[in-house]
Amino acid sequence: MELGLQVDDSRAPYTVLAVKGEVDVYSAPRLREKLVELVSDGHRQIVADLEGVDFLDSTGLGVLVGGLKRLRSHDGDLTLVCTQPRILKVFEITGLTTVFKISESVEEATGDRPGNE
Amino acid sequence: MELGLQVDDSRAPYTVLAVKGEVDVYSAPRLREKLVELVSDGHRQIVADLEGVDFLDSTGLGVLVGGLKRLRSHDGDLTLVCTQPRILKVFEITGLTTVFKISESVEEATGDRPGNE
Amino acid sequence: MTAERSLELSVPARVEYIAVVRLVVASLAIARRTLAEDRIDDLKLAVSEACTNAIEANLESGADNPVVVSCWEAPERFEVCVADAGVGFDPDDLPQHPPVTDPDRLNFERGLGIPLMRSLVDDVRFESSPGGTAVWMTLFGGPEFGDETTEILRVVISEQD
Amino acid sequence: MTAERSLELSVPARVEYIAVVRLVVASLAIARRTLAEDRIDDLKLAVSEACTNAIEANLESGADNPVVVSCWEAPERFEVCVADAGVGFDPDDLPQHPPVTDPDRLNFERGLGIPLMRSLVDDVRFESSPGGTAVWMTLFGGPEFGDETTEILRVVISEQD
Ligand SMILES: Nc1ncnc2c1ncn2[C@@H]1O[C@H](COP(=O)(O)OP(=O)(O)O)[C@@H](O)[C@H]1O
Ligand SMILES: Nc1ncnc2c1ncn2[C@@H]1O[C@H](COP(=O)(O)OP(=O)(O)O)[C@@H](O)[C@H]1O
Repeated sequence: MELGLQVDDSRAPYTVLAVKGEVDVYSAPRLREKLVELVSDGHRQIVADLEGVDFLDSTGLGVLVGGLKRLRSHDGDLTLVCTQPRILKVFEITGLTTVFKISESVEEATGDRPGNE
Repeated sequence: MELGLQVDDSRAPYTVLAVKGEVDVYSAPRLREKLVELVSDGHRQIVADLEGVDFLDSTGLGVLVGGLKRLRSHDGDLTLVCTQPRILKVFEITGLTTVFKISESVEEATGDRPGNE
Repeated sequence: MTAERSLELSVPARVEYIAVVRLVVASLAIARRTLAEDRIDDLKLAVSEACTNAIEANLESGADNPVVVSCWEAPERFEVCVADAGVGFDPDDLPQHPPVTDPDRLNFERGLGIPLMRSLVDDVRFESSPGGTAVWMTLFGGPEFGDETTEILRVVISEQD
Repeated sequence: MTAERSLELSVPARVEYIAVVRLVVASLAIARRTLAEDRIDDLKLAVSEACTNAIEANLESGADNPVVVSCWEAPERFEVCVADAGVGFDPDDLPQHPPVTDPDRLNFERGLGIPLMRSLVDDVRFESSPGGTAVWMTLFGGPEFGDETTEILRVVISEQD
């Protein structure tokens, strides 16, 4: 099962990264690379859409935390889109719901908030 | 995964048995019991609809051959409905396509042929 | 090329475990990607037949031994071995069935497993002794070869045997 | 009640095999039927975390040992054991994270695995020595018990420990 990573930059200043599949220690490196690449390419407001994620483990969480850190150090931000209870649960248990902005839809994540670029 | 076995006797003189799921050495005994039960209850023209079958092994084939034998000895018959290549293949390899009547739909199996009761 | 064991699954000799074995073998074969979907169906069925026989052999032997399924990978092939600790048998001395056109054919509800295995996978090998049986099944078609090459390779390799 | 081993899966210490382990454990747990779907998700994640650590431990040890996952069933519980041959560790002496409200929290991308395991399954036990680690994880809720009974039983059983 390959990890699906689809970039949509039609919602400037936001860049939406739709993640599909299972994020574990096998696939997480590809997510990390993609986030690093987006930041190097100048993307600063990234929305990671996790609605297509079937499974997310601590390695995946670590990559998202790493992405958030990287973006904040460039005055950017990483917002997550997630409504699936089993994925939300992983953020809740680890206390990361207080670290990330978590939206209910890509529209909410990109529309309600003015970009800061 | 439980084997699904649905009986439809609204198409007299035919009795349609829709089989769903995996037919292997674990589940085949339930198919055998159902066929035996139908024959004891007087059903003579049985149509086994295999369109919902995901997997069929030699134990399943054996049960169908047993059912056919039982029905023939009561002047009845067992027709199969099957269009899935992977299931048809199993009948072809074993030469059983020449033993069973295999129809493309329940309608074909029950409509085109007069019942003989 | 020597194949490397990729995975070993040991299950009790009980029929309810065959579905898990199919799942494991299929998911490993799917991960190789170059095996076409219908080849994976072939492998699933062949492995299921071998497990049915292995479970039966272990049950008949009376001892509560597990059935051991191992998968072996080499660049050009995928192998599955199903091993039991039953009493063994001679695969070259199985009862012959009457031809399918014979009305007596209906008296044979069994004995379809090994013929199916033989025609579904590219190669089947039985190693059987009074201490148990191992059935080796091979599918050709690895990550490095396309369909045509696979066919060629298959011929070359089987000629070397 | 003593649990009986239902299945043993041995995989190379390589990350691409974790998905197969999840599949096997989940399909076995689903077959029990009385475990709710979200409990199966919990188990999958906990097992995945344990396998990630086991693979890492085996790789660090340098020897090419497999990771061995076994499932154990008793009427009232389902257990999974993930074993490696790494150098072992002390689960009671892990580094503490700053609280999530601390800005420094962002410097910790790791160390979430064991806390997750502990909160996802009903019981986690580590048996670790310099020769390797076995992580035992238990979910209560067997074929003979409904939800309320399970809860009661869980309390009773953990008090017996
Ligand atoms: N692993 C095995 N151990 C012992 N005997 C076996 C084994 N596999 C097959 N056999 C023997 O070969 C026969 C034919 O097997 P098969 O073609 O699969 O049909 P079936 O299992 O339906 O009889 C079996 O009935 C059994 O006697
Ligand atoms: N099976 C194991 N063998 C050896 N050390 C382990 C094992 N499991 C966990 N550890 C140690 O415990 C630490 C914390 O593990 P964990 O909470 O899963 O987080 P992470 O694996 O992300 O570091 C690991 O970094 C490792 O040092």
